[in-house]
Amino acid sequence: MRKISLDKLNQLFAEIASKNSLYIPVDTAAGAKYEKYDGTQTMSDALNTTRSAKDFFFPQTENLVDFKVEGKNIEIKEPVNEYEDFVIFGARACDVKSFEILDRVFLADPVDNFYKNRREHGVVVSMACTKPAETCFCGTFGIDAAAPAGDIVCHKTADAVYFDAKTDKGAKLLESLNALTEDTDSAAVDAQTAQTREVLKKLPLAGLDASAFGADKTMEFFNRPEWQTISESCLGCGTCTFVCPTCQCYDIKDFNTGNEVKRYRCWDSCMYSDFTKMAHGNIRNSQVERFRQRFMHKLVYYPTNNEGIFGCVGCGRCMAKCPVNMNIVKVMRKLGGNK
Amino acid sequence: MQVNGEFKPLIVAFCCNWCSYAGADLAGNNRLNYPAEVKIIRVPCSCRVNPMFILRAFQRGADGVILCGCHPGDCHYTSGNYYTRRRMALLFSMLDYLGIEKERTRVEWVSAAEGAKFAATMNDFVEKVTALGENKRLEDLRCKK
Amino acid sequence: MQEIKREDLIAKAAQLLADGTVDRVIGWKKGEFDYDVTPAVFTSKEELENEFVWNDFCGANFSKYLRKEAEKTESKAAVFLKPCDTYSFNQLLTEHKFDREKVYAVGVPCNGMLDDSKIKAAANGISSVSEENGKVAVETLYDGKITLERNEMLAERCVNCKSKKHVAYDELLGEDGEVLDSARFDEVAKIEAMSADERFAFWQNELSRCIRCNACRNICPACTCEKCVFDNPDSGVENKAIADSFEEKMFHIIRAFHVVGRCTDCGECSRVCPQNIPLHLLNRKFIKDINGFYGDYQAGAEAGSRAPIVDFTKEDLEPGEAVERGGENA
Amino acid sequence: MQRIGVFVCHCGTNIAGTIDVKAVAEALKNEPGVVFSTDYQYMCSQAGQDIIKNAIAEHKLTGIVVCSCSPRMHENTFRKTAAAAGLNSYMVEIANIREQCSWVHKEMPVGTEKAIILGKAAVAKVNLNAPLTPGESPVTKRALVIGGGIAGIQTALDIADAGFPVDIVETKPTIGGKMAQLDKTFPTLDCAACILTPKMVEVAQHENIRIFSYSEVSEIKGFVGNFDVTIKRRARYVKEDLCTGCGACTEKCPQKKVPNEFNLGMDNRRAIYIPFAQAVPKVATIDADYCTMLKTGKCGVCSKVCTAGAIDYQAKDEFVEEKYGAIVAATGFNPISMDKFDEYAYSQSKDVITSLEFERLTNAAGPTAGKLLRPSDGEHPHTIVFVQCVGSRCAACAEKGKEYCSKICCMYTAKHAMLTRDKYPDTDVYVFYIDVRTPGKAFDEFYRRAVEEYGVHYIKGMVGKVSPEGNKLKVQASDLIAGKQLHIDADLVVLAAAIEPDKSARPLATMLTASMDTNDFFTEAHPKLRPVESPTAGVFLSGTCQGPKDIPETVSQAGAAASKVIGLLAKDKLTGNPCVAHSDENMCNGCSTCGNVCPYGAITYEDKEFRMPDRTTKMRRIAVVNEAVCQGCGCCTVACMSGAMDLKGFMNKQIMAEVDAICK
Repeated sequence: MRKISLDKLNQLFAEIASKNSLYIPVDTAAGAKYEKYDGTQTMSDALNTTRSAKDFFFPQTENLVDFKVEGKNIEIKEPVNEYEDFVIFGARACDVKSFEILDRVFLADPVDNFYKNRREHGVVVSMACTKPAETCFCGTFGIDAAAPAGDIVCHKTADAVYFDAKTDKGAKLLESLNALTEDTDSAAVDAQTAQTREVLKKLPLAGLDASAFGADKTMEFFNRPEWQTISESCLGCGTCTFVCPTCQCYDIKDFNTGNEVKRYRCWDSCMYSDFTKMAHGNIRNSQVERFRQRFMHKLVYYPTNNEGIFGCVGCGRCMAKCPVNMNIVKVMRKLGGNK
Repeated sequence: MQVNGEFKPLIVAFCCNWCSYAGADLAGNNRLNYPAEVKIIRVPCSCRVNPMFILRAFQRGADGVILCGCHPGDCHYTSGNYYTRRRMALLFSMLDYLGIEKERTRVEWVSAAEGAKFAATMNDFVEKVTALGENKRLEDLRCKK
Repeated sequence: MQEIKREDLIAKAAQLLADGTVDRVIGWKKGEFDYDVTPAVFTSKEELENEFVWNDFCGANFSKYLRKEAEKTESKAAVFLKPCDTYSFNQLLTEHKFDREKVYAVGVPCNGMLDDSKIKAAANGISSVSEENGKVAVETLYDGKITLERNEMLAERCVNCKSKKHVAYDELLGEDGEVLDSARFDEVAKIEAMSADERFAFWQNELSRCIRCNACRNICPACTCEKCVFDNPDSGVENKAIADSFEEKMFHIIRAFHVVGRCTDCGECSRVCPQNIPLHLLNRKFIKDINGFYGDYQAGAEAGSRAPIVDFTKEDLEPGEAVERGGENA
Repeated sequence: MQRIGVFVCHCGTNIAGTIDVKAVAEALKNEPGVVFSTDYQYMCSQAGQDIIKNAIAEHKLTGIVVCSCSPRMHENTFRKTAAAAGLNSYMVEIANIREQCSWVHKEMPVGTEKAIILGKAAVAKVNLNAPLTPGESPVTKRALVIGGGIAGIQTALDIADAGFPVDIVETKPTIGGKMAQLDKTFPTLDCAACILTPKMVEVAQHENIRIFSYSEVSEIKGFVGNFDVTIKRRARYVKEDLCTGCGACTEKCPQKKVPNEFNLGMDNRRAIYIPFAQAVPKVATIDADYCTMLKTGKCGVCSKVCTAGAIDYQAKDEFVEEKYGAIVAATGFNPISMDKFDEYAYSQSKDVITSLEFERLTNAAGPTAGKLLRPSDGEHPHTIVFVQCVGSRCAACAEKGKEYCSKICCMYTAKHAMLTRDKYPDTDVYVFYIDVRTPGKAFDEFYRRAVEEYGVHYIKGMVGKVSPEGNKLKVQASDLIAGKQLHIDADLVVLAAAIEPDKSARPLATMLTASMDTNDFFTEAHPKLRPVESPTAGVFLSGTCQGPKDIPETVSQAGAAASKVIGLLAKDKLTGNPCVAHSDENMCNGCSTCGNVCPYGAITYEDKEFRMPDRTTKMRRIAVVNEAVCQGCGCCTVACMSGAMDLKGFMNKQIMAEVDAICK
């Protein structure tokens, strides 16, 4: 385990940024967000960024291929796929877990090369939480906010940041910073972890239990009458899906610039009425079906296809951002017998 | 657009069929020159012009958009240009509010008898837009050549 | 703190259900936290007593639910309307968006609603929010109890409340208020006073955060299209995500333009924006311009009124003059 | 995918002189959809048109682009060419490379480059064109004229003479209107009745004309060629078909104290009455407000004296429904009320009268049998003051009067002054005016005669105050030219009251969806080029309902309106302009914004049941465009937020494709 005193943290950032693109969470008037480190910013202490960290590997829009139309010929232009190495600093346990959930979709056969490429070029430096919010419920899905995963795991105390490399990629990066960091034992980290775990137990959503849901429960939940009432308030916007770190649906569209056609993909939302629209029309014609889809996917379908792992990481963004405060916790309470 | 190192603006002019398009024809009949950068699109009435068309033109690379219609009171459809006037007053004011250069958009009333006014208007508009340079604030980078 | 008590609203709703005036009531339902309130439909007194909530966080505008409920059955639904909600209510009537006969509107006075994001910015780990001597008392997980000034926690639209007067209702609980002389255009004037470069930079910064989640559109009482142009592949402007910074401007200009003369300035767009984009400043610019160019007009103040964008006078100012005036038309 | 042919015209050297036409044809070959591209010296010539026709057949073209002169020049020519070759005429687009290119740009490379771009835009548009067929609707060959004054009479006579049936609806018991109340007419001073009543008789006797007097229009539905109108025939309690107009009842009626509106209340009539001797129809009418029988059930004198048995106290309002192909509004005018002009003491003295009252006072059939006598004491007035512009040109006092000039007052006042001086040379006549406006044939000469031959005192200046004192009217006025105040002791003051549209015009305009200006005058379709048509197709304007007019002008406008109606009724079918608005009912949300901006009232709304994707049904309000009424301006397409409303021939997609092609 390595440590660096807080006052030298910016030196460390500068060092990383000199070799890779470094992204750190920065406070803005509109909440914390990841920004490319340019030597001027200081790291945010906010619990989490407004948008999730999935953008690094699965950006909202991404060009796939261009077609150049010249007279009556069409030339196909493959996109350039060389991404620079980059480092994400300060991802929380929930967001780090979301990468694993996305990996299971994008890296499974057929592999999504765009995602894979970004994933291989990115180093995730996670940050343990110390002050989780009332909307946090990562524990429900077995995530330990005090001990996140990641290539390097950090703990920030009052005066220092502690680093623990968990992967080869992480070890390599950490080693390159040895000149700035010093070796240390884990006493301070252990103390903080223990303290955080006490806090986690007292969170209002600490008792939220997902065990009623999980793999192979489709028939148990699909036709439950409660979907009708809880979906009533849903406006059908895409806020929950777009702030969600694990939502992975996208649409592929063509944009004709007049000179060429750009084929790109962009996030889509199962809450939208034209989601998965096909020649015959839509699959899910009412908002109740669309609403059910989203939560069934997180709580039942995803676990069914992924050894019981839930498709939610309990980051609480949807709770904070839903225009009408309808969210997965309310769904779990209503359908899963949670009180 | 840069032509031989010189900036040549791209201007889209929407002209109503009854007055301004005829005014542009009259400019032609009288051989009154104006820059070839001006490309005219014929619409039945200035009120047919949707703000979306104007934004579309900027997106696709126009540097200026001008709307020409019958003089107020002379609309072939009696009141179309009155609506145009309100719509464009509000739209242009909004574009200005967003920091888009106000010289890039214009509404001008040109009658079928005003060939000279049409040419003069276009000359002036092209000059103003040329002075502004390329449209950077409402451009779509994907549409750049 | 609201003048009218939760119990009064429940009693009114229960009475309307009991006497058969309505068979359901659109109201607010309590959630996980004190600030967590969801619009919901109540059909029984028990439901009301258990789950109905009326507090400083009942900001949501019911327009979308009102339309949905009015279409459902032949029987009437009751709806609680704050003063600002009644403007949306009238505007919907103007556009024939629901059958007035299917709705029983109960006006409720409002003292302004709190903005939970302001409270969250001031307090970490909120376990409860309550009212204490006119102040907002927040119990937190980390810092014990924090007391906040209520005025400072008010939502922006409530700070600049345009009217405490109900412009439509079947029945009013409590006292009606007055149309207020609000300072709601001050922010707009501030932006107008900037240089064009500053304005561009300001909006570029704001709009670049847009994630095109459509929350602003889907909550907007005025957005009532069967198919939005931005969802319609045939419209020529359809887009699902912002693939270029042009599109964020396109989306927001057109969105605001489509509600010109129809936007009641309810402020829901800004409230729901997950990226905190001050969308109301676009709508208010149009409202301010309309007032300045064509005379004061408040959408929704009167059902059936004709919006200035679909009206004209022969002496209207020219677009060139409008732009030259910039912010000086107030 | 279209198969498009491109035809580039040289127009001699008009185009080819500054544009490399071969290069244009060559460049456009590669555009999407283009399968054939050529150039020719004169595309509009027979040989040029043959090239187009042959290419359409040979290359199975589905659309063509002609790069040539302005579409305002030859679009129709090429549309016909296409139609002759079996191609829908609306699959033709013109790229204007002459007026808007070769003639305004001098350098060949510049002109050529622009011509190619304009050609590309036209190709882009044709790619999205769809064949359009103009709609057809039948024409009901009957006209309705609303108002039976001189305007309505003239219009009806002209239409009827052309062989079409016409109905006149008149609210009064007789036709004739204001002109029937006038004494003499300027500038020739022939008597109004002498020239009007023969026309009224002609109307009564015309086999193609029906008169619905004492009636009003209560409902209008439909559109040009196909109006459905409901006419309310008010109960007159006299059977029109039986009444002979003998007048026995009007002499015997015991109720003698009914103010006679025909004489503007200056004398009385009976409760059963015929407005004047030459009334048409000459049928008595019972005034229900005054008839003792109708009010109390006790009297019945008229019934007893009527030998024809025409009296019917049980009569009720009746409704007649009729179909019309065209409607003419001829609702006329009224002098404005003098209530707000108390400075002239109209309400205080009987001797302050309006000009129309003056007409009755000098009319042989009037209350004084044509002798000019003071209403107060029946004495002959020796000093008369005429006040011009009472309520006209009243810009500063819009609350009280009208901003416009009433146009007729200068002339009729000159007439009144002249006639007075002619008949009663011992009378001093003063006319106070702002300006004397006498444009018109022989008008200024007429006014000059009043001043020069008849010695009328014309004084530039306004009357400030009239105060009744004893049997005199003290008139306080300013003489602007002499720059002094005048005090005149007058015996009679005559006010030239402004005229305003009849109050029935506003509700009628609403029924007709015809537009009005702020003064409630009907708006014409075009102020210069279509002055007798309303913007609403099939609705025409006759007389003062469109704006102040004198009799000659009214009659000529009435004739013009009639000729427009005849032109319409002469057609068996109306062929519309196919470039009309169309609302996609699946996208329309019925918000009614489009209807607000439609200048023609072409948009109506209806509830329609829709099948929803989730197998439910839903009633939804949607807009429906009447293609026979829509003129294709496209205003509604922009008002429509959802884009449900689009304009055929100028669709959103087509215009955007042109934009794209130009900006490429």
